[in-house]
Amino acid sequence: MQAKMSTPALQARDYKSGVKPIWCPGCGHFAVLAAITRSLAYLELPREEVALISGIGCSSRLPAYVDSYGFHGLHGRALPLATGLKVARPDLNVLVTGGDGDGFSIGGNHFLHACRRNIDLTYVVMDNRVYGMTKGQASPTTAPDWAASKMTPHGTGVRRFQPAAIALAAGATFIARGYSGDPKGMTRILAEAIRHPGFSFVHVLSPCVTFRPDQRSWKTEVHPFPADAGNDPVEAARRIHADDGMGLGIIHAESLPVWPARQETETTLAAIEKEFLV
Amino acid sequence: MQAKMSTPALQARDYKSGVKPIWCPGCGHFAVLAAITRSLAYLELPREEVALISGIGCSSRLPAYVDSYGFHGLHGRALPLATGLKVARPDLNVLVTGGDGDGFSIGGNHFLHACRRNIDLTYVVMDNRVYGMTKGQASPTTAPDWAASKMTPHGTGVRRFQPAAIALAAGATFIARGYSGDPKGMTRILAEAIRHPGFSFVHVLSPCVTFRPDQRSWKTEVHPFPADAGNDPVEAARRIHADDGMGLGIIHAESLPVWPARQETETTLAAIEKEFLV
Amino acid sequence: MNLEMPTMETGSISLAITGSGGSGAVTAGLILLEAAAKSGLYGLMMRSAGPQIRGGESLSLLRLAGSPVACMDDHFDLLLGLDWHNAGRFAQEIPLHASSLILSDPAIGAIPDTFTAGGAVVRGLTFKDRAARVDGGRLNMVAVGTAGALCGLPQDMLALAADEILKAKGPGVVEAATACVAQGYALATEHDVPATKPTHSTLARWNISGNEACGLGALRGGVRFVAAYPITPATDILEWLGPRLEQLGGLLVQAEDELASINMVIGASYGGVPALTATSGPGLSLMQEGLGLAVASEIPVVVIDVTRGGPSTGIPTKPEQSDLNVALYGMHGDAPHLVLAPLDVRDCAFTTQWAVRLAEHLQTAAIVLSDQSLGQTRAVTDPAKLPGIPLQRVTEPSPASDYRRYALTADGVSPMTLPGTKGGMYTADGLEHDAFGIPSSLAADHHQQLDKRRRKIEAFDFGSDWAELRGDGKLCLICWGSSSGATFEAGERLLADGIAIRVIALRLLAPLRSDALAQALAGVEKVWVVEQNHSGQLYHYLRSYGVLPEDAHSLAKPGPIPLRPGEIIEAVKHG
Amino acid sequence: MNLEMPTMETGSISLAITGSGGSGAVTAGLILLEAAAKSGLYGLMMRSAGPQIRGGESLSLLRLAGSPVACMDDHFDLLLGLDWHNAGRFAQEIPLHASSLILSDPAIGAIPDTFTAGGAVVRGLTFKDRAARVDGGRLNMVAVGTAGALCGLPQDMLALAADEILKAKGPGVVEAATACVAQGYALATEHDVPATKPTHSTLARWNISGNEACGLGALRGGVRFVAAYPITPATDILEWLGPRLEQLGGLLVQAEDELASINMVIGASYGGVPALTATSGPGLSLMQEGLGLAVASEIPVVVIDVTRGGPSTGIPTKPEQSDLNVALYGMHGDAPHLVLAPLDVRDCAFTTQWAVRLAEHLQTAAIVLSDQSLGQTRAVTDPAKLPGIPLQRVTEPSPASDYRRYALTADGVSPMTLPGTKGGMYTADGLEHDAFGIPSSLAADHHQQLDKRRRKIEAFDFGSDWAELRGDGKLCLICWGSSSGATFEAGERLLADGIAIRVIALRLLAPLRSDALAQALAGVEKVWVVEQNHSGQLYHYLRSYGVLPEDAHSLAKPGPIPLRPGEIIEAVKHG
Ligand SMILES: Cc1ncc(C[n+]2csc(CCOP(=O)(O)OP(=O)(O)O)c2C)c(N)n1
Ligand SMILES: Cc1ncc(C[n+]2csc(CCOP(=O)(O)OP(=O)(O)O)c2C)c(N)n1
Ligand code: SF4
Ligand code: SF4
Ligand SMILES: [Mg+2]
Ligand SMILES: [Mg+2]
Repeated sequence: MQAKMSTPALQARDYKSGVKPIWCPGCGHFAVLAAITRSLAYLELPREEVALISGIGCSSRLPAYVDSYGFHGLHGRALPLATGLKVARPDLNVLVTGGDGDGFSIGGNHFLHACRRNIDLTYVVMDNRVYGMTKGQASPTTAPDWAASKMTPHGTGVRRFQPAAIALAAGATFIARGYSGDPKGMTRILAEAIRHPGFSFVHVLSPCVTFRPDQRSWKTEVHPFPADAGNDPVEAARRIHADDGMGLGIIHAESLPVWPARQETETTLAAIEKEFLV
Repeated sequence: MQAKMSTPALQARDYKSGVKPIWCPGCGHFAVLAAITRSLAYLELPREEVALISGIGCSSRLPAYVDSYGFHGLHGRALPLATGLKVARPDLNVLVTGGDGDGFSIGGNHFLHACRRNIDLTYVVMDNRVYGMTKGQASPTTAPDWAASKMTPHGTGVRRFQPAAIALAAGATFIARGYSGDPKGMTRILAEAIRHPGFSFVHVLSPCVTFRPDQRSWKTEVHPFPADAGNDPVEAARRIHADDGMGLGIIHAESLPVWPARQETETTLAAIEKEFLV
Repeated sequence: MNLEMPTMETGSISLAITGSGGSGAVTAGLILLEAAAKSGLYGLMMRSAGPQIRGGESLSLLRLAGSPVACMDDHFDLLLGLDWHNAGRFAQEIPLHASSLILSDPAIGAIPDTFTAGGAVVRGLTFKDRAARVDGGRLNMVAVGTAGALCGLPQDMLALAADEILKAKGPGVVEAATACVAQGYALATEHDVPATKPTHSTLARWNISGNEACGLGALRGGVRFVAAYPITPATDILEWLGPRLEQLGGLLVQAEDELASINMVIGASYGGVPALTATSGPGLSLMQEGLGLAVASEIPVVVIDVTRGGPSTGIPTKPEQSDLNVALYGMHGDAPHLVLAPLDVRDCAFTTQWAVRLAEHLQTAAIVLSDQSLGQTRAVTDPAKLPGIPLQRVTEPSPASDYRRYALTADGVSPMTLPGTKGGMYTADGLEHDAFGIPSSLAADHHQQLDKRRRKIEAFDFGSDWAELRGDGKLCLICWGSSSGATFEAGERLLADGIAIRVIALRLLAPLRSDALAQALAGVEKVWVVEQNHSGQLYHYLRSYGVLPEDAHSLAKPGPIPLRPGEIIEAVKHG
Repeated sequence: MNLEMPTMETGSISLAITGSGGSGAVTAGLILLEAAAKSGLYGLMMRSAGPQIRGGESLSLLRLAGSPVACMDDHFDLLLGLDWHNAGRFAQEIPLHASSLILSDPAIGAIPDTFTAGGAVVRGLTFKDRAARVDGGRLNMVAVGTAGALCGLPQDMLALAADEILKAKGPGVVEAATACVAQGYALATEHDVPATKPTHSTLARWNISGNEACGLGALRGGVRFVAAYPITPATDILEWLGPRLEQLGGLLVQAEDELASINMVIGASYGGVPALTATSGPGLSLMQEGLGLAVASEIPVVVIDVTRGGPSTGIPTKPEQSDLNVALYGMHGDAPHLVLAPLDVRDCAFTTQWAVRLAEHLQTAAIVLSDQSLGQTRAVTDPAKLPGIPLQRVTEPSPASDYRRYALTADGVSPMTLPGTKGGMYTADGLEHDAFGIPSSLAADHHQQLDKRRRKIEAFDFGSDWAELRGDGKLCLICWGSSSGATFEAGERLLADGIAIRVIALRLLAPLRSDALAQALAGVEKVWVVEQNHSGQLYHYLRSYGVLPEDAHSLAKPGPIPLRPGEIIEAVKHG
């Protein structure tokens, strides 16, 4: 995908649809929406050549708020849907948006395999460490002792899911972390992610003001990801495993062949039918 | 779980059931079956207190060949089934066996979440880098250029799934690799894995003689895993990411609380019913 | 001003309370319901909300009566507007009649035309002003006082209820609320409040939601393991069960997805612990493969499906009875199993408990079809009844040396060993197998196991709980699950109108008790099959068994609004 | 020795070839079938194997005839034993009659009693010795020569076929095979071979399996994207399509699981590329949620279900027609969609192609119910026909400014924009929505979209391909999919017996063409519904629509062995 670098014809607001978000006032997802439209405007991507694909969750409602093509699919299945679309229509810019529950709980398997495939998608996960839409249960990224949900009255007791570490182990070629309290940084990361040829994973810390008011403290906890992103996965692994999960920036970027490799057209349907003639 | 260390009452052969394996002569899974029965005998586990749970695949047929309780469940769903069993019956020794397709393709999400949970299960994956049972398609661990399956006539073009790296990133507390050509090493690893309190993942290189005759070369490719297993996940991450996937031995072992923590019984059904009385 | 209200003696009172985020429409409803309960009444409360997660408009719908009620009435007698932002969105959910009363404070803005168009009587009351007289006073609590007075609820019961519902918020809040209730009460007595008082039942009653009742039924049935994944509108069951299971020595596991939930449940049940999961349509779809495994490997499991509007993601917060087909036929292959549906909020406890017991005894999967209109409705009701038969799992504690896990028994139930049982080792399997459980593709084994799995279910004596039967007219209404409340009430009204009518409410949907149903239908000439879906799923299902008379009609109306008795009467009289 | 064999003129010849791993029973069958094809005949070949992945016993079943055949016969005329290890396991699959001929070399061991018990004639022939006369000679090729001669196949056609099937193994193998065939042919001519020669058809014919035919139908229908996960017995479709899709500029993606497959297919189709997946029961169960999304968001997708024995993992290598229920009713909510079933091997191409075209035009999900007995059977057949109507997706290339993706059109089909189309941007959704696609929980939107999604399917003119109709008797056999071959043949034999009979083979199962079916049933007094499952799924489905006469019976027999014409005749005559 090539971004045209002339004077922007469309402003970020032109990428907003008329649909009013259902989000709670103050929800972190608003900032993600804004950063996405800003990065699309910055890259001058024609709206009709952009497709936003999502699953189910507060975060997954995002595509309807962008004036582009979109698909609000099934809980956890945004990545395969986007994969099918991108294979069928390599000319489109396909972004995938969703939440931590959608992407790391029910959708965990597709996350692994999308990272491996290195298809040219940009995957933005708005991580609020909770299931917002179903009113406040623990997600895979929730701390083990968070006991505010009656479904897990003493906390899950389960180690947190480490998105960046998993993405790296699974083979993702671009990994970054943004924070909805840092809209500029997030816009920059998103533009880089969209430009990256191959699979790019953008982990966004996006607080849920309703079920995780404690996440207000994030603004004091985030910090730049230690040292510049290298392209050495071994070193990246060491750094990611040592990080506290709050490091912002581009964590890892390497250049590898984009999937799928195209094969040449070689035959016709008529020729195929002949195989069966006796 | 406590292994009794007195004179063995049962021999390995006593743990074999009368059911004849459907496996091809020479299949690596035979050696895994033997190593499992040997480790059970070594640990002197009463047969009726052992349960082997599996999914679907050649490898997943294993439980029926062991004279213990067993469940040959659904493709990819052995880990959740075993999780339910172990939570309900903590007194049992629950082993999970399966293949690379079962565990890393369709079952990938459960693998992630079982590693995170650190429930006291032993998970043995017989990796032959192919779908044996469905006659030879690529699995997640197959090399991207393996073109012997017509489903992927030019190879998958997808990076190999790295079981140990994923397990570590997901939080597994015990990770080891065995090889069916090294039955002694495998038996030792299995005994350690069963003893390990919490989730233990044993990745076994188990060749498919029918669809991957090339795997004969494995015997020259395996080597001890570099350096002793530490319990530092950051260092483990570096070493695993640097390994070629053929290193045998215990790769990582750390001691963390086993899930689930038990809560005390506090009430009666009658007391609960009273909540509703007006 | 003359406030004419129906009374509990003559029937029931229906009221709707609407307001936008934070206006307290739900709290007001909960307090009124609890006050009615404490006053010895029965009642129901449903809630509805806009699309926002928080801060959107919301609606409480109440019906209070001197005897049990199981559905909303056709119209609302009273509409309380706490404010009117976006209230118009609820217009379809709040049908009014010409003598309905709308109470509102003119100070909070104009009442949308859609409510007044039908001629409802509007009364302006100074709620806002009254609330301002109380330190920390809130308009919704004043309205509670007025509405309570109009419904004939004693003021002290309103105060007691307010205390109970608000006590978690601290004594200051309770105090302010009580003072506001008094203000509201006074406001009502300044007008002509009907003198009638409700008849007070002195029987023990419950204030319970359908989802809570499902949870209770599960515990009563012996469930001590639950694995589940949150989904609207089933999550409340899980949130209710989570802490309580732990207190009873069990556990609720929040699984990574529904595929995991159902398989965890199978694993726990294989280990001998009665196990259950709860979900809604999308989750039920994902569980079909697991359910088929439970059927084939003969492991008891129970799934509660709190149905929402379908298909696909559909309308997550609204009811529909459109998952009957998938519950009956969603598994691949021939997979006989149980499908049950609670008939009302209270029956959620009985039906779930019965389902657990049946699944345990019959070693199969049971699907309980609740829906949003039962699950998230709160009822003041008599306590739920208990199933008669103390069924339990048929185990084999001391297996003989030729023990066969899948033995071909006369009743089709093969005694099972639990792990830990010496000499009873076997491998459960979803592959077709012989009596020992060893995989087999022989026709004889397949046919014998298919026959057995059908026989154990078909031949079982389910007793009389398969349905509730009322009346003996030649005209018959057949309904199931949540459509039963409105159907029974339609039947009663038709009877009162002199139309001899029969109502059959099906609780056990699979296996269909065709013989018993045929008997219950003896003498019937015309049938209406009443249900809340688009394609007439029960209607077609019953026809597929040939149990309906020629003159059988489908009254199928999809969600999102539950059926009302009047619609049924309309169809029967003119359809 | 007098070898009496039926001839192609009088009907067909059926032969079974059995042997253990490596004995070449399958290769022998493939060569005989291809030789028959080259001789201008028609035929079928099924295969069966033991539980081992490799090296177990295997069985080829052939039926050769002068005109098209679509099922196996009741008995086998000829049984060739290449060896007898474990052959007894196949006894049920190889019914013999008293004049069946068993050919075997006494040198390879005794014939199991189970084959000889019925009185079949046993002839010992020196296959082994003859094979030894050839350098690199193999017993199976000698047997091919003898069997070919007995069936009246010219020796040069056998040689040609052997060359074609074995050429990949190198010229040495072909040479040895040809020499062995000559030996076997000579062995037969030493005995009294029937002089009759088959009638040679000069029409173009295909040698094709049902799975290949499904693949071809998909390509003909325009499918250029496939995402799938391997599963027996559907994998062959995928393995056939994989390389060919690439050659046509499309792609097959091997997905991580079936949840991914169906969603990938939806994504590709949303992008405008006709897309399909193939699976079997367990995978179909997992795809239900995705199918529901396709229905609700109105994205065309096609799923081929090559059914195997159920429920659960069941009997993966054997056929059954037990996925009709899940195909019809497996989605939660009211989700109208298409279900089709090919009637024979050849029809797999037509039906799949038609399904793709219908799904594309109607913007919905189509499920094609093939099964193992079609998919893995190889047929020599006339080329498949092509659907008459050139349907295609109704798109909107230049949307107006008020473009509504889910517009309420008269025929229910809403023109769709494809990504890339300026001004046509919309968000597809599985949430209920209004005409613009914006989520809505209003009753009006829900009812309108439900109506529309039903209308576009129910009101569509499917033409005459919904079924194949034969005869006009008062006695009627209704069948569907793979049971049609045996049912048609039973019908022909009954007719030959003077019983006026009618056969209706349903290709389109949903929407049920009730009116057309009622018309096709006009004058019928008695019906048998024939299908290969345990619970009579079609029978109940037809009854649910009230289209069957009073005197309607179910002839439902589960797998693993396909129905034979004689069983159907038996039931009709004495049932
Ligand atoms: C198959 C299925 N299971 C469960 C649900 C219910 N559900 C809807 S959104 C959601 C979780 C959303 O959490 P997340 O992805 O973190 O998004 P957030 O709301 O926090 O932004 C769940 C469990 C569903 N829609 N479908
Ligand atoms: C839901 C589902 N999808 C697909 C299959 C078909 N299937 C059976 S085994 C298998 C792959 C087995 O591969 P692996 O786990 O690596 O085991 P192996 O046979 O190589 O030991 C597949 C795809 C199935 N049984 N169920
Ligand atoms: S519930 Fe949380 S995630 Fe959802 S909209 Fe509200 S603040 Fe955002
Ligand atoms: S196919 Fe491969 S994995 Fe399966 S039994 Fe044979 S050798 Fe083993
Ligand atoms: Mg979240
Ligand atoms: Mg494998």
